[in-house]
This record gives sequence, structure tokens and C-alpha cells, in this order.
Amino acid sequence: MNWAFWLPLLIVLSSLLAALVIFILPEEKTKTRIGLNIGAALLKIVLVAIMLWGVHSGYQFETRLPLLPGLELVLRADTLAMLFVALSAGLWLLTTVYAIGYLEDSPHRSRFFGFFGLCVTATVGVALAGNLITFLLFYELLTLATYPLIIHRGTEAARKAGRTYLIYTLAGGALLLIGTVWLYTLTGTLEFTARGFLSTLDSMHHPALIIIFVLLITGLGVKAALFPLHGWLPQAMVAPAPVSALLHAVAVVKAGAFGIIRVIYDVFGIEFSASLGVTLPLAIVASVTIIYASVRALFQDDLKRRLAFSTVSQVSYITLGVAIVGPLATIGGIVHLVHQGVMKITLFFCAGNLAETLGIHKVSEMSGVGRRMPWTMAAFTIGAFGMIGAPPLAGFISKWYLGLGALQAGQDWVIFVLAGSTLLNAAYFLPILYAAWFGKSTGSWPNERNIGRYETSLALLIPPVITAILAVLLGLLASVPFSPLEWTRLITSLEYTP
Amino acid sequence: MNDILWNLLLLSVPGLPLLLAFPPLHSRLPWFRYLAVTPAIIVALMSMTYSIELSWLLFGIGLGIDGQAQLLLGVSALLWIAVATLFSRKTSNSKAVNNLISSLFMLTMAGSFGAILATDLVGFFVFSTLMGYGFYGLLIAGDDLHHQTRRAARIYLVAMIIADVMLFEVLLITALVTENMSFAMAHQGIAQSDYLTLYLWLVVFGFALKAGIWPLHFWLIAVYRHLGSAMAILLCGVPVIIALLGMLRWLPLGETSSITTGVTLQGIGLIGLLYTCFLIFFEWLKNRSFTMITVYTMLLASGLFIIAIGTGLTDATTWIRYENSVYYFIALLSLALAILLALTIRLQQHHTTTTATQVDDNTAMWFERWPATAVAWAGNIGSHTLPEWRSGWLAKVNHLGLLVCVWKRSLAANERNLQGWTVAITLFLTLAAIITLLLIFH
Amino acid sequence: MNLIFDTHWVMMLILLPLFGAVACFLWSRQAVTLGLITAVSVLLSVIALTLQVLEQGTLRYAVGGWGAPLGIDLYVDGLSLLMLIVTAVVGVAISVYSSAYFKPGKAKHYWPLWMFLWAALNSLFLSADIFNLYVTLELMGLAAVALVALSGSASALAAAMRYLLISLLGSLFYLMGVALLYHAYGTVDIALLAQQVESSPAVWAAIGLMVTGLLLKIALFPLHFWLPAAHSSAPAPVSALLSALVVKASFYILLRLWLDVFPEANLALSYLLGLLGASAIIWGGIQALYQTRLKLLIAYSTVMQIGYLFLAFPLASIIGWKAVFYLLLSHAIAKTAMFMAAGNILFYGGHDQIADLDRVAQRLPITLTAFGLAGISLMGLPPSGGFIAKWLLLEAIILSGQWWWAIILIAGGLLTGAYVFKVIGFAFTQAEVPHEPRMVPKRMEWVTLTVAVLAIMLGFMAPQLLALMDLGAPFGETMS
Amino acid sequence: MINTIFLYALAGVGLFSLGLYALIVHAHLLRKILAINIMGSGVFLVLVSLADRTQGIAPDPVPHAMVITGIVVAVSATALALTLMLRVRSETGQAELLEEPPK
Repeated sequence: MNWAFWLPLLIVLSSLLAALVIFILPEEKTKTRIGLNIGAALLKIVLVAIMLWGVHSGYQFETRLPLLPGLELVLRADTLAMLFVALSAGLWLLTTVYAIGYLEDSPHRSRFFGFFGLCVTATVGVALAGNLITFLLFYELLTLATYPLIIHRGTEAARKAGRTYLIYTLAGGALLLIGTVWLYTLTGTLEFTARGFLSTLDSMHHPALIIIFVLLITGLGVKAALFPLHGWLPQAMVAPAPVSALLHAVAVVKAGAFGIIRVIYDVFGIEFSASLGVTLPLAIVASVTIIYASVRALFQDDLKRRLAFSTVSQVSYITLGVAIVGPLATIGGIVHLVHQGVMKITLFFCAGNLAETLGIHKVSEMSGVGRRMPWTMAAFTIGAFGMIGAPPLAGFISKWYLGLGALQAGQDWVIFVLAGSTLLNAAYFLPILYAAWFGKSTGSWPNERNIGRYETSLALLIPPVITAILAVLLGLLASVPFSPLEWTRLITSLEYTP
Repeated sequence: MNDILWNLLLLSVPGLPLLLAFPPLHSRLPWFRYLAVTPAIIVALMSMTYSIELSWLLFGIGLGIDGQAQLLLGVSALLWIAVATLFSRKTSNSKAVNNLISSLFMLTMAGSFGAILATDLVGFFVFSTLMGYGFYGLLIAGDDLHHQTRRAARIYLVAMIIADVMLFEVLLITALVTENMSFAMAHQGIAQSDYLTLYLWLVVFGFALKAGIWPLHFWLIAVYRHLGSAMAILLCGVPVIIALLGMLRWLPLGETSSITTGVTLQGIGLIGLLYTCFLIFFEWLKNRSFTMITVYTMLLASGLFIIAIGTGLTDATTWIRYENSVYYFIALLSLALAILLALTIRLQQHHTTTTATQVDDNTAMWFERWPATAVAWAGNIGSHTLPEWRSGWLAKVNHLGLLVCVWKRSLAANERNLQGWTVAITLFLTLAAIITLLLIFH
Repeated sequence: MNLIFDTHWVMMLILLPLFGAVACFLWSRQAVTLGLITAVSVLLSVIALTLQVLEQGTLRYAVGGWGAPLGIDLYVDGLSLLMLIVTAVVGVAISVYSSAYFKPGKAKHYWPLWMFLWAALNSLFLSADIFNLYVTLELMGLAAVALVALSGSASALAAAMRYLLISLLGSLFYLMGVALLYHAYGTVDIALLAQQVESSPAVWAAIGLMVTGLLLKIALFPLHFWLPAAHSSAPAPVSALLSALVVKASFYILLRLWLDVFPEANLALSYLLGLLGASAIIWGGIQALYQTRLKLLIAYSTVMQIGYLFLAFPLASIIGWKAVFYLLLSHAIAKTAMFMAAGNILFYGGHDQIADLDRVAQRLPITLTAFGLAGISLMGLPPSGGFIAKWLLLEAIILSGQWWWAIILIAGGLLTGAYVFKVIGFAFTQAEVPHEPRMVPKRMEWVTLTVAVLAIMLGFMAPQLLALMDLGAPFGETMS
Repeated sequence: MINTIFLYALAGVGLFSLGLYALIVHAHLLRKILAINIMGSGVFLVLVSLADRTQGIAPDPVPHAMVITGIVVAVSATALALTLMLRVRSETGQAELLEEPPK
């Protein structure tokens, strides 16, 4: 058996097959479904671990299947891909555990977990895609797999959110498609290459390349929720909490951001992009998004909506880091892919716990909740401080490299964006913490239920606690080998001409 | 073997309080507040210079103990013991609140000890941030809280966050010029770089805000007005002293001279001194509040401190001569102030406090009212002397002002009284203006 | 192996369904069994023919040994072979579906007609001369009309009548063109004509007549007026047949003539066709979006998809032709699945009002999945046949520099998305079943799903299918 | 010089156009069916007349074969059309197509 060929495929298939089996599983076979879910998630983690080790030792993993004459479906494990794969595999397990706890006794679980698995499949595919067409393929699959999850509840609001989501993402996908095809007609290849494959192109084509860049980034920006294409994200928070968690931390939003990284680094090449003059406008768009979304977040009373705007803002850090041309900023942007994921998933898990256990959906209802659910709120606190960028949490590391990179690249204005964002983040997170810990509890919650022996059921409690601990460790142990930061350094060293 | 023991001991100074911050641990231990201080006392008593490098932590963090740190650690441990005693008396009825207060107590303690021991910029920053947030928590934890205290605490928080943002920029600048973030290396690196002036001003501004030095003292006074004795002692003994220490540690004193900066600082310190004298005088005439006078004394001392720093920056050689005395100065200052405060607050509690409510009205600071002030001002010059259309325009502005109010009210959904954000915005704008100016000059 | 390579599978493909039709007619009680046997044997014959062609290259077969110009020639190249294959695949699926769909009373009419239609289709794809094409076109039309009328309702009869008149009209236009061409060159053989045709007034008149006649039958905007009624009032399997195959057969003739017979440099006409195609996409899409009945929605979707096929005409590149041909194949499969799904829903709930679908949709997950998968292919989202086609078409558009077609293409994709998800959105709403439903036979649901999965699988078969298309170089010599 | 054969062809085209006109104008289905038949006759006339392409030699037999085939097709089509028409009339009470779209 040829591992180099099969491993990437297996990683994609592990969740795909599980999803397909779950689809046809009768609703009442709860145990089998849980076993399948957890088993597949564990299997994937093991496979990813093997591959991680392999990539680190210099093995090449690559799957190639013919798709069109001259174009192949390529799954390749490069360093950047591994970062995202490891993130999604790890968080998938936690989210699955969480979702099992969250959706206990609710209808349509087979459908839910089926699409859940598809969603992860698509995300992993996006991560492993070795060329733009493969990327596109999984990117669209992701749109399709998440739509049923968003409208899972079947309410009018959910349908509306789903519709908005589709309008945005399908239009974005169409732009991406045009850009991709156009690129293909110019170059005849779509293979991701470190430092890009376009710099050798005749300068006659440069105007076309700029248009292609805009097309691609706009298409990806929809999912990455770049201003003004972010409208769908706050609406999509009607989805069940595990879905929001996955959407915001790993799957959809990250796929967009990851795509932007791919396009800039492995299609255009960062230095070539800079010479085309397209990075500065992108950085400005990202900055506007960061500030704008933070300001919007201030005014949201719905907890999940506030978190959603926070996501819009935070994900643009990634774009910003990528658009500032310089290795340190790149590190900041890429590592934020992981850091934001871990922190935001914590926050959404906690929001879900509040909603599920106490029926709390609004910030204004959270007064004193820290005393009722200390573990949940402790995790939330860590996540929130991480978002603010307080040391030594994960968010601090990202901000550190972003700021440093900006200074190194001579783009001092970015510092103001970061500072402003820090203040705004503090402004919309700290009142929550304040209310939760120090507010007077009214004594009764909108819809309190007793789940389990602890403050809530263990399946709901353990995932956020683990991710919160991770958020601390990712910061504290940032310099340890195999940490995302060190891995990102490895990625970055490949992207810049020495 | 001895090394391992020392490592453990040094690590446990911030580590033990950090560990004890977990409710399951501290709720099962008796005397845990004193227990947490123990390593600090042991280290303070053993006279030895030792340092460790934790390269795996963050970007590499160093902890070390030398004469100066020992002195401060000792004093601060004493203060903590005193505060612990005061704290253990007043406990809340609710177990959850007690746990929360204890956790915050431990976190603040860990932060303050860690900051004293830190031998590099990042470490200091991490620990002082921990201390800052912890302290804010302590300020507002508790069942019956005066709403003015809550407000004052919020102002403290905003001031602290802004200071942290500035210090974060300092960190970035330092990281840009040097790989090694330890104080010694950072000083060397920054002294040779173009960023020196920017660095100096950011550090001074950031820590001055944290220490409440004139003219950035507004939060300090607001906070002190409504504090109990324990918290008052803690405030002067921990956040203020750590901030002063930060200035000493972060500035490349004795290694490089910057005449203009130094002289300007001396000037500011002097004006601060004069201003504080006035304050004390008026306070004496008006209220005879001993607490406030003590606080103003603190301002006085910090003014002196700034003059000293200014002098140090003007002339490196002078600094080296009296460097140690500055450390003694702040150590003694914190002790003296603590004792003074404890006494005055005791005194005050025996007298009836009738003045407090009158003072409350003045706590909204002038810049918190700036939108309204601006509109009022424009109204004054517009509606009386100018034709109709101008006043219509003003009405629109007024409307805008109303919008701001709506904005404020909508914020109130989160927390009843969130005027603190005006402070945040004003400060941020000021900060932006200053940094821009500095960048232009740079 | 010799058995495969020596048998005249070409003849088998025409004779088998013909015999099947007669047998079904004669032994109407066993019509279902006989029909299924015939369907499977046709499929096997097509497979055999494919092997044969792959081994021996393009095939020309003179029926009865007469040969052109007097006799009838049958010709197999990549184009016709793929049409045969898709017909066989769709045919088998529809046969299986129909075996459960029709009540015995209807089945005895349905099976002979359907077999007859199949025979007509197969012979149409195999015909090598333009007159023979006319005859088969006419036969196909008559069978199709009879099938539309099968349900016997007033609206179905009216639709069938209109369809018949249109069909006859189109055929006559076409025949007039054949007459003119024959007069000018004395032959009806496509290959011979291809060598001789030059630009002349008579040829132009012939082109005009034939294209008009065929467009009527293809139902290109604005000549589509008859299609929604006919396709939506027929029984579900018939709707599937009409949308997937019958319309495509007329397009196949047009493609053949355009590529081989009509002289180059008819630029204005090609642009006109492209423009009509673009209008069809937009108009059909908008109409589909506003329909309240599912089958009408699908029928308008066919109007729209036909528009796509005409985008290749102004591009006039090999890759463009391949793109639309691929689109034709994937649309045939996807539309079959879609109509079958609509049939299931209709079968179950007794109506196909979209607004009331939530009651039905939740109970038929397999059908809904099939509908969704087919929808993905129609939208051109990866991974599906539709995506490959769209990709190729975009590539051709960009290579030709006529970027405005790309806008139409994308807008069409989004419109498709809009109306597909308009339906799918109902799958997730919670609603009670108000009345006693009629259980849908498992066979119908699963065959629907199978066809839908096939529509997706087409996205992974592109290299093989495109290679098959190149057999005999129907689109021109140079390799793309 | 106007060839008689060409005249026939012209007549054929005339019939075709006449039929087309009638097909569009008349609403009654029988008239429409008749119109189609007339159009068909027109086409057959054209085919037959144009068969004489080469002067002097016996006419080309192929078009005749075509016309015969065509007539067969036309007869069966007409039969189907008439049956359908009768069914339509029995269902709707009139032998015309209603203009409004299906329900």
C-alpha cells in the first residue's frame, strides 16, 4: 500500500464515509451514531498525527486523481495544509462531543451529523487541496454542506438566514470560479506552488492578473466575511451552537481566510502580489473590517450575534497579517488561523451552554451567571481575554507578530488598527465578564434545566474547558516545537525568497 | 541539586499563588492566603542573586532575584500579609463570591510577585497585566458595592487597558530592534536605535498612567474616594508601586542619556509637585479628608519620582550613583503610605463621613462631558450672534449629541452606566495624537 | 470476444426496442417484464457497441448492404455513441421507475409507446443522412405526443395537441430545408454534403428553414411556449423522457448539421443563436423562480438549460462544443432525476404545490436528497457533471474573449441556485402531514437517487467521456 | 425561361406558405390539422419537382422515395392528430386549444 498516495485521501474519506453511513442510519440508533462519530473523529486525528509527523520528517504525501484533461484533483500535505488539517481534525472531535451533548433528544440527528461530517470533509479537503480547482471543489462542497446545518432548526428565521447565506456564498463561489478559469486560461496550471507561479508571466497580463486577484479575493472574502461581504455571518448565528462554533472557528469562515492565504502565497506569491500593488488595498479592507465589525459588536445584545461580529473582526486579522508584506506579519496572520479558532470555539461552546442550560441568549440576561456556571464562565473569560489579546493567551501571540510584522514592513498605521481593535474588543467583552462575575443575579433564569450532576452535562462542559486550556497553552507554550507558532515559522520560511 | 531547589523556590513565588487561584484548591486549604505568600518571604529573606531562563514559556521568560528585587519583594510580601489579614475578616455570605474573591486575590498576588521578579520586558508585561485585571476584579467584587466605586473601578480599567496598549507597542518596538527581550539587552538595543525617543515617551506615558502620576492621576483619585482600607493599601502597595518599578526597569536608565526627554520630565514632575501642593492645601481647607490628603501625598511622592527619573535620563552617570536609593525610596514609600492609609481610614471610620456625597458630583471628569460641552459652547457662540440657519445647523449637531446619548443608552443594556467609554475614546484619541506626533518627529 | 466485435450492435439498438414495442403491445399483461428485459438488453447492446467502437474506431454501417445514396447508412462516432449511452442509461432508469409508477391500465399503453420512442431515438442518433433524420425525428415526435397525452386529462390532451402541431410544423420546415439541400447537391448523406456545401442562397435558405424548424422542436426562447405545458402535464417518467432525451435529440441534429453541413462564417446567425440562448437562460430562470408548481418549475428549468446549449455557437471552439455537449449529457441525467423526484412527491402528496411541500418533503428524504443532488448538477456546483461543463464553457468563453457570456453563465447559475433552494428550503421546515399519504414504492425512490448520484458522478468521469467524445473528431480535427 | 418544373416548385412553396398562414390564423383544430397537411403537400411538391435536376435524363428516383416515406409519416401523424382532437373535444367540449396556461 502506497501511504504517500492513500493517506491524504483516507483523511478526507474518514469523515465522508462516516457521514454517508450516518445519513442512512435510523434516527433511534443513537449509540451506533455516537460510536461512528467519535470513532471517525479519533481515526482522523490519528491519521493526521501520522501525517504531521511524516511531513515534519520530510515525506511527500500527495493524491492525484484525474478530473479534466490537464487538470487533476490534487490532495497534498504541505506545511500550511497541515496546520489547517490539524486544527479542523482536533476541533472536530471536540465539537462532535459537544454536539452529541447539545442535541440530545432533538429530532433529525442523523441528518445533522451527516451534514456535520460532510462539512468537516469539505474543510479538510479545502485544507489539503493542492491546486485551485480542488480547492474550489471543496469550497463549494462546504457551502452545500453547511446550508442544511444553518437551517437545521427549520424556523422562519433559520430559513431566512440560510437564504442569505446561500446568496452570499453562491455569488462568491461564482466569482471564484470565473477567476480560477481565467487564471487557468492564462497559465495552463493551477498547482499551488510556494512563492506562486505567476511572477514569470508576461507583464502584458498584469492588468488581467489584478482583475483576477480581485475576483478571487472577493469570492473568498465572502466566506472570510470581509467588509462589506460579511452580512451573512451574523444572521447565520440562528444555527445550533455546535454549528456556530464550527462555522466560526473552523469551517466556513476559516476556509475563506485560508483561501486568501493560499491565493496570495501559493498562487500569486506574496512578493509578486506586492509588486502588483494589490496587498495594500486588501490590508486596508481588512483593517476597516476589523474596526467596523468591532464597533457593530458593541451594540449587540444577543450574545451569539455579538460573538459573530467579533468573528468578522478577528478573522480579518488573518487577512491583515497576510496582506502586510513581511515574514513576521505572515506568521501573525497564519497563526491566528489556529488561535482564533481555538478561542472562538470556546466562546461559542460557552454561549451554547448558557442557552441550553439556562435559556440565556442575551447579554443583558447574563448578570451573575458566573456563580451559577463557574466553569463555563471561566472558559468564556479565557476566550474573551484571548480575543482582547491579553498576555499570555493565544491572542497575544497573534497580535504580537502582527504588530511586529507591521512595524518591520514599515506599515506603522496597522498599529493603530490593532490598538483600536484591542480597545473595542475590551469594550464589548469586558462588560459581559463584568456582568457575569460581578453582576447581581436575579435568581431565576429564562429557561433553566438541570442537566447532569455538574453545572451542565459533561459533554457540554468538557469541550469548552479543553479549548480554554488550549488557548492558554497555545500562548504560554508558543515557542515549543510543534506548536502552531513554530509550525507557522516553518511555513513562512518557505514563502519568502531568502 | 541546589539549583533545582532554587528554581523551584523562585518559580513558586508567582507559581504557588497562581496554583492556589483554583477554587477547588484554595477552598480546601486553611490559611491559604498566608501560604501563598510564604515562598516570597523565603526568597526575600535569603540574600542571593539568582536567575532562571524559561525559554519554553512564551517567547522565553526570565525570573530573577537580586538585591533590588529582594527589597521590593519583601515589602510587597509584608503588604500582602497585612491585606490578607484584613481580607479574611470581611467575607461575603455567598460561597461563590468568596471563592471568586479568593481567586482574584491570588491572581493579583501572583501578578505582583511575578512582575517584581521578571527580568525581561515580556515577563513583566504578562505579570503586570495579570495583576491589573486581578486588581480590577478585586475592586468590584463583593456584595454591597457603592456605585461610585464601580464607576471608579471602570475608569481604572480603562486607564489600565490603554496603558497596556501603549506598553504593547513598546514591546513591539523593542522586539523589532533586539532578539533578546531581557531588560539588559533591550536597553542596549533600544539605546542604539532610532526609536529611542518614542520608546522613552511610550514607557513613561504608559507607566505614568498606571501609577497615576500627574497629569494622569485622575483615575487614582476617583478610585480612592470610595475604597475600604484593605483595598486602599493594596492599591498603593501593588499597582502603583509595580508601575513605578516598571518605569525603573524598562527605561534604559544609566545607559543612555536623552537630554530633552529628561528635562521635559523634570518640568512635568515639578509642575505636578506644585499642583499637588495646591490640592493638599485646598483639601485641607475644604474637607479635611485625611484619606485624600494621604493620596495627594502619594501624588507628591510620584512627582518627586518623575523628577528623579528625568534627572536620570539627563545624565546617566548621576543615575548609577543613586540608583539604589530610588528603589529604597519606592519600597519605603509603599510601606509608609500603607501604614498612613490604614491609620487614616481607621480614623475616618470613627468620624462620620458626611462629605462623601458632596464630592460624588465632581467625579465625572471634564473630558467625559466633552461632546455636550462642545455643543453647548458652539450653541453659545452660535445662537446669540449668528443668523437663523446657523442655529438650525446647531440643532443638527445637538441632535447628533442626542444620538451619542442614544448610543450611550444602548450601551447601558450591557451595564447600567457605561460612560467610561467616553473616557476610553478620549484617551485613545489622545494616545493616537501623541503617537502620531512622535512618529512624525521620529 | 469475437461475439462482441462481430455482431452488428448498431442494428440491435434499433431492432431491440422495436421488437420490445411490438411484444409489449401484443402481450400487454407482461408489458412491464418485457419492457424491463428490453431496456436491460438495450443497455447491454450499447455497452457492447462502445467496446466495439473503442476497438475498431468509428463505424459506418449500410443497412441491408445498399449503401448511400439509395440505401440507409448508420454511422457511429463519439457524438452519437455518447447520445446512445445516455439514452440507454436514462432509459433503463426510467423503465425501472415506470415499472412501479403506472397502474396496469396505463402501463399497457405506456410500454409500447416508450419502446417505440426509444427505437426512434436510437435510430435518430445513428442516422447518417439528413432525410433519415427527418423520418426518425417525426417518429420520435409522434411517440412523444402520444406519451404526453397518456394521462388523459384535459390539460394534458391540450398540451399534447399543441405539442403535436408544433412538432409537425418543425418537421415540415426541416423537410423543406432537406429538399433544398438535395436539390442543390443531389445527396442527403451528411458526410458527402460536408464535402460539397458552399455558401449559396439556396444553402442559406435551407439553413434558415432547418434551423427554424429545429429551434421550434428544441424550444429555444422565444419558441419555448409549448414546452412547459407539455413537460409538466405529462406523467413524471414521460416528463423526464421529454426533457432529458427528446429535446436533446433535436439539438443533436442541429449540432450535427452545424458542425458538418453548414458552411463556415455564419457569424451573424451564431451570434443570434447565442443571444437567444442567453435570453432563454435569464427568462427561463426568472420564470422558474416564479412558478408555484414543482413540475412547471422543472420544465422552465429545462427552457433555461436549453439556453446554455446555445452559448457555444458564437464561441465556435472545440472546447466550447465539448462543453455544451457535456452539459447536454449531465443535464439529461440530472433532469431525469429531478422529474422523477417531482413524480415521487406528486405520488406521495397528490399535489406539487411548492408552498405546501414542507408536509411532503420531510417524509421523503431519499427523494429530497436526489432532488438536491440533481440541483447541484444543474447549478454547476462541484463536484458534478454540470460543474465540468460550466468549467469548460467558461474556459471557452474566456479564451474567445467574449466575456459577456460569462456574466450570463454566472447569472444563470445563481438563478438556478435560487429556484433549486427555494424547493430544498422546504425540506427543513417542520410540518404535520394533514392527510393519509400514498406510500411511494421503494424502487421509485432508489432509482431516483441512483440517477441523481450518477449526475454527480459525471463530475469524475470527465477524462473518459471527453476522450470518447473525440472519437471520429466530430468537433474538428485539432486536439484541444 | 421559366421552366415548368420550377413552376411546380414555386407552387409547392406557395402551398407551404398558405398552410403556414392557415395554421397560425385558425383556431379550430381540424383546420389546423388540414393546414399542416397542406404544408406537407407543399413540401412534397417541391421535393418531387426538384427531382428533375438534370435535364434530359430520367428524373432522380430518390426524392420520390422520400416523398412516399413522407406521405406515410404524414398519414400516421394526421391519424394521431385527429384522434387527439376528438379526445380534446370530448374532454373540454370544444375542438380548440385554450390559450390560458395549465393550472
